[in-house]
This record gives sequence, structure tokens and C-alpha cells, in this order.
Amino acid sequence: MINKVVKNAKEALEGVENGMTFMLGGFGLCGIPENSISELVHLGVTDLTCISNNAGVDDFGLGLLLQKRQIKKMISSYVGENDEFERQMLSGELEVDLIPQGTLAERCRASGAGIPAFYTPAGYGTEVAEGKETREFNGKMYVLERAFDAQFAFVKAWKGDTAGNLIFKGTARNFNPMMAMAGKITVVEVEELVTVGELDPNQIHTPGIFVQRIFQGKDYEKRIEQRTVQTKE
Amino acid sequence: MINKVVKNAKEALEGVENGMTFMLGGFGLCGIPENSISELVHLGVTDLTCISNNAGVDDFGLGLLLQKRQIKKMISSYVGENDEFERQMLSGELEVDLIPQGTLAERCRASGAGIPAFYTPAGYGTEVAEGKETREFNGKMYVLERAFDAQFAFVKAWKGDTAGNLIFKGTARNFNPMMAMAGKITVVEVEELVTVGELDPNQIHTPGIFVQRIFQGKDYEKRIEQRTVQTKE
Amino acid sequence: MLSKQQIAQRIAQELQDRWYVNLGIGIPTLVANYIPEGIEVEFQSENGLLGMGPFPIEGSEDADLINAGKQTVTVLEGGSLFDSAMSFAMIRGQHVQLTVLGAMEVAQNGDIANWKIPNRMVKGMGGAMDLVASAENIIVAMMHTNKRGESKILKTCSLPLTGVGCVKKVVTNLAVLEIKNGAFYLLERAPGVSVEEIQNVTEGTLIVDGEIPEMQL
Amino acid sequence: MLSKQQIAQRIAQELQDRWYVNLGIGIPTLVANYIPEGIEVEFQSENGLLGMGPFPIEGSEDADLINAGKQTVTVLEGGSLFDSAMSFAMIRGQHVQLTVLGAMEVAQNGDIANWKIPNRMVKGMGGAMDLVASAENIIVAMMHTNKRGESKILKTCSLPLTGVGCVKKVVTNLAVLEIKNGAFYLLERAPGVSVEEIQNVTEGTLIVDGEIPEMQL
Repeated sequence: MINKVVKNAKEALEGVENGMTFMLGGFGLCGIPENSISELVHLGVTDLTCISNNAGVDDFGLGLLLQKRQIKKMISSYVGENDEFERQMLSGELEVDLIPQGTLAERCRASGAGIPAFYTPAGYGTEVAEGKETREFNGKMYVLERAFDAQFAFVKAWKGDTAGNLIFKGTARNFNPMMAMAGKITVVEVEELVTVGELDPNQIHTPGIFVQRIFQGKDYEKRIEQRTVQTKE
Repeated sequence: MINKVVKNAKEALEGVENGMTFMLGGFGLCGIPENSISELVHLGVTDLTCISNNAGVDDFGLGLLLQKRQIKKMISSYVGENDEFERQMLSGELEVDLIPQGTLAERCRASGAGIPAFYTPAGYGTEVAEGKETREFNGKMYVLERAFDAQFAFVKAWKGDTAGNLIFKGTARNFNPMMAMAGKITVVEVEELVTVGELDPNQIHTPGIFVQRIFQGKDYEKRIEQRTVQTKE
Repeated sequence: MLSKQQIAQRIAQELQDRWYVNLGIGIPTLVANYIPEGIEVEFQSENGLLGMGPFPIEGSEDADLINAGKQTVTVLEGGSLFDSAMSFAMIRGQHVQLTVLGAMEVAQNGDIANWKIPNRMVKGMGGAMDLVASAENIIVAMMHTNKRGESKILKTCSLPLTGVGCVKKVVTNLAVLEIKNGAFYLLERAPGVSVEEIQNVTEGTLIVDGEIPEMQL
Repeated sequence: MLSKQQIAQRIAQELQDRWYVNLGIGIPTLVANYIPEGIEVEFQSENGLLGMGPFPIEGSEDADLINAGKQTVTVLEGGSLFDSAMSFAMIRGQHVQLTVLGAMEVAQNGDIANWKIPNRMVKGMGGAMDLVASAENIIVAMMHTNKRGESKILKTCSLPLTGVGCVKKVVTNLAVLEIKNGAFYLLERAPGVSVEEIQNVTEGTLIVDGEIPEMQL
């Protein structure tokens, strides 16, 4: 098997430069690539375009990059959890492209799947469709949406093997598998790095072919945004 | 959980009529819905349009429906394993739409995913693209391909639970998951029908939402087309 | 006048057996607490979860298991987990029978606005645009008026749209409305609320056809 | 003149470390038997298998585990199984670095025909159209001539095309050819085969630039 293992986040992020376009997995703070984000903060690269469903919270996730003004443009579907984000956006410091969540997911998948463009009903008749081609199929209107072009994809998986095969856990899966497909260089951090043969080939969520670099992550905080529970009776 | 279980193939195929369009999972004879095909032969419905990667062999799989002249039109990518098929096609008895395998898979997925059309590079400049819209993206030419419209999808899974969640085995997965998404009525036969709770929610290949009817299959032959082996040293 | 819980309770009456349902953030989430007897429905959360269960017992919450509102949840037996592309395949492909979501404005042509107030509040549409563009049944759960007492049931939406001509039913704290023929048809009144009161806070065309019954909760 | 095994052996020299490779039916399948020392490659089978291993030990064959040629195979440790949409996502998305496939005809502009003889043989293109439209590296493995001794290395394809302008390298029983600038460049001769012999059975424009070495097998 082709071995994809690198030592750590530092090695995994080699080649990252100012002005690049990144994809970052996660929904809210669930399933975000914490180690890669830390390393991006550490590297101090700026003028980044980040494709990520959300923008973290003020002091965690992508919020850390926003704090340091490393992000030039965000492409997201929902950013309501982050005051600093809203401030930068409303003041015009930050460029923001808000797009429907399903369109975001499908555009990521298309990028990895060699589909340059597809039609979707989401956003037809709204400002999301402004300047885009629209078209009728079977009596319903659709918007033409394009694939993305991202130099790096930063992905967080639960388990991964040395060949880059990945398994995600719970709803931490979210955008990670499509972004893994879409990055020119896909960097994966895992909670548990295992040897080939430990994962059932029939139960792989992301085949290793999509992964260029994988490393054992560390110090996961896995912060919960809304801790909702019921008390035992 | 919503219970999708029906008693048998007979009950599962209720509503099947002459002239309908079906999707049938399988690659070669691997992962084909043997029970549903038998029932279609038994029902004797005719003028069918069948979307299936292959057309079986003379005396098994879709070949059984071809023998009985039940199929009016086949939409497939490769039909080289079936002499009766070739005879009917060359004589003009059978209408045939041959399309690239990846396009077939993606059109099935699109049908289930609410994507009415997408662009693909496959077939550009060939007779497959004749009459279709073509378009350049980033310096490369692509063909516009449409979603299918199928009344029934016949799917074979390895395990399934009463809520319709499915797990496939090995390369018997192939087209089954996308066809499961695409059928207006998706009929699934499984080798092992289990109660909800037995399958790990994190390891479901096809979520039950796509499945309308599921039944315990029987008498699987699982014929091998090319038995290639090496002898023990 | 209904409480938020009662709006949810009334919407729950719209659930049909064997439906897959997506509940938005806020009032819609409460609908799960009022599933009628004898009805089996499954809840889909667009971040990648089908068969969503109640909040976890304290101490068993899992950061890797949240709903679209970022709340910790559970998975029922027979549920499944999947990625966002698969999740929106379900939604766009109309495998989810009902979407319940909140709104800032609804218009009598079925337009809905719920994601943006220009230069003031820009949180994003999340999955709402996919949901309203796709679902066969959309129920909007909302207050009839805003904090300043102005109607949110309008002739035309003034805010940026989330979807066009898609809403067919609205349940507010005052009324159940059906949208058809370019107007709001008053179907039911909240207990103790008169047709006149509803008319007074409805900017859009309100059709009152015959005796309007009170909601049964 | 090379045997089929030797064609495969020569093609195997083109493999590069860390490549994912799709091998077509026939001669291409044999390439897997000649992976050079010190090189790690993984084979993808478009019916949904990555990390394809050798044929199974007799008695352990599994009807649910076949390759694209419908042969029973095995999965190596670290392999994975997936559906056809995912498989062609890998192919169209250019995650597979090399495609090796057979052909009935190849033309000097890079066109390839290998799926249909009108009114005679119509088996279908299978995954070939996706593969040739997508792969960055395509090697065609074929006999230089057909059964009647006619050249299959042509100025223009006469059969329905599988792909346009996509082939860059051809390995036949007689030669290794590179396609560029609208011509076939002769890179290597099969052991004991002269340039003239190759020229005689090459209908397309053949460029012979300097001394042409014999293949090293």
C-alpha cells in the first residue's frame, strides 16, 4: 500500500502559502481539523480563502484565524455563531460568499468527482442565483453551480490507516468526506492512526486514494457549542 | 422507526406494470436482485425499459427477461456477455442505449439527489455526445447529461434492517446504492433481514429513507462469470 | 395567542404517518415533542443524521453527535449517519416529506425570507434554501408580528428571499394560514383570538371563507 | 515480436511509485504481474475496488468480489470497497494516475476506438469512455495489426471513437510509440524487429528520430 503518513501537522502543512484557497471540514465545531487550524495560526499565512460550512466561534475553530486577520474571504453557508466574523464582514474587512449548504456540499463533491458544474434548485429566485445561469428542467427552475478549486483540504477523521483510508464518527463526518475528495493536497488528521488491515475494506468512508498526507492528531478539545441534555429520571 | 418490510418478492413488486422503467442493480452477475428478476419473469410484464450496467448472461440475470422478450429497451454500459442480447439488438428487436459507465452511475445518483443535469467529460467527441449540449469549462470540453426517471429500482443488499437501512458486501455494492436513491419505489431484497439496532448507524451504506420496500430474499445462486483462482502452493 | 410550544403542538398535527421530517432551529425543533399517537415519523438533521433522538442523558453527551442547531443529540436504533452531500441528496431528491422552519417574512405568493437583514444581520442561509427549494411540504412556524408589532404576513417580502413561491402553510401564534391563489386563507384561529384581530396584523391579503374554527390543541 | 505477456511487462516499466492504476480487460490485466521492484502502486477496479489483489486461492473465491472483467479477485490489506459513483468520481476526478487499456484502433491525433464495430460487434464502452476522457496518463496495449494484417495504428480512426485526442503512449507487439504533434514517434523496437518492419505495418505517420533502441525486458 502507498504510505501517506507524515510526522505531524507541521510536515502535513508543508507548501501552504499566503493567498491560497483551503477547504476545511466540520459543521459548527463538530469534526473540525483542530490540529491543522492551530498550525495555520502558527504559520501565520494570510490572505486565505477558506471554504468551510461555518466560521467557528470567536475563540475556537476558524475564529482563531479570523482573530489574526489571516482570512481574506470565507465561503460558507452559516456564520451566525461568530461575532468577530460578523463584525469583519459588516465592516467590509472580510469578503464573504454565503451559499446554500447543500450547494456547498455538492460543489465540494463535484470538485473531487470531475464534475465541473451541475444544476440545483437551491437559491433559484434569490440573490444567490444573481449572475448565474438558470434553466428549466421538467417544469422547475434550477441554478448552474460550479466546482471549487482548492489547493489544500484539511480534514478531520476518527480513524485512519497508513494508506489514507478513513472512518468518521457520528455527525463529525459532515463535509469532511467531500472535501477529502476535492483537495489538490488533502491533509487528514485522525484521532487514531492504525496500520493497514485494521479497518474493514467494506466499511471505509473515504478510500485512501483521495488522501495525500495523514497524521496522528493530538490534544483534541472537541468543544461543544450547545450542550443540551436531559437529566436522568 | 418506519417499517419497510414486505412479505416477499410478490408483495414487493406490487404495482409493476407493462411499459414501466426500472433500475436494476448489479455489475455483471454480481449484486443483482435475483429474487426481483425472477418475480418479473413470473409476472410476465412486457415493454420494459431497464437501466442496468449489464444485461446478464443468456440464462441468468436480465438474460431471463430478454429470453422472454419482456424488455423493450436497455440502458447499459456493457452488454458483451449476452449473445441473445446482441442478437436482439443487431436485429433491431431491442432498443439499446449504450452510455459510459461513469455517466450511468452519476445519472443514477443525480436522479436520487435532485440534480436534474450535470456536465461530464465522458464521451465528448464520440457518438455518445451526439445531440447533446457540450460546453467548455477551464479549457476542457464536457457533455451535459440528465437524471433518469425510473418508477421502480430493484436493489440487492447483503444486510438490511426493517427500517430499510442497507449494507452491501464487496463489489456487489456497485450500482445498488445509487439506484436505491433513484427509484420512485425502491424495492430491496437482502440476504439477511435484521431488526433495527443490529446495524451500526455509523456504518450504513444506504440510509432507510431511500427504501420503500424490503424483503428477505431466498435461494441465491450468486453465479460467478469468470472463476479465476490460483492453486495453493 | 399560542405559546411557542403550542405553535409546535399545532404543527405536529400536520405530521403524517411514515413521513421523514426536517425540523429547523427554534420553534420547529419543539415539534418533536408532540408527535401524535399512532404515527411513526423520522427526523432528519441536515448535518448528517437520520433517526434523530432526544437530547442525551446528562454525562453521555458526545461532541461528535449534534443536530443542525449544534445541540447535542442522540441517534435512535435504526438511525443512520452520513455526509453532507448524502444529506442534501435526501433533501433535494424529495425523500424528506416535510420541512418545518422559521421565517422573518412570508408573502402571499409563497415567498419566504429568513436568512438576511442587509447591513445588519447576516448569518447565512445554512440548509434553508435547499430545504425550501425542494420539499413538497413546507410549514413555516413563526410569530405573526415582529417585536414592533408589524405584520410578518405580507403582500411581498421586503427582505432578501430564501425561496420563491414555495410556502403553502403557515402556523403563527395567532392563526393557521394556507397560501393559495396568491393569498392567505385563514384556516384556524388560536383559542380566544378573533378573525378581526388576525386581520389587523395581516398585511397580506387574508381570505376569510365562512366560519373559522378555533384550533384544537 | 512481443507476446501479450511481454507487452504487459514493457508497460509495467511505465509505472511510477505511488500511482493508482486502472487496468483494462485483456493484456492490461497482465501488467499487475510485472510491477517493478521498489515501486508501490495500487490497482483500482472501476466496479468498486481499490487495492485489488491477486486471484483467490482455489476454494476461497467469492461471487461478491470480482474485478471489472468479472473475474474473482481479492482485496489487499488497506484496500477499500465502494459504489460505482464513488469509483468514477476517482476516475473523472483524476485521482487515478494511469489507465492502461486495449484498443481496436489508435490514430495519430490521439483518438482511440475500442467499443463498437457498427452492425457487427456492439459490446458497449463500459468504463472506457470515462477513463480515457479523464486520465492524465493513458497507455494503450494492443497488437500492431489486426487478424488480416492491417495496421491498427492509423492516420484517422475508422471506427466509432471512445475518446478524442487522449492517447499519448501505445505499446504494441512491435513497438513503443509516443503520440505528439499529430504523429506517432517511434521510441523503441521489440527485440529483433526492424524499424522498416514497423514502418510497413504503421498506416499513420511514423516519426523515426535517430537510432531507435530495442526494448529492455
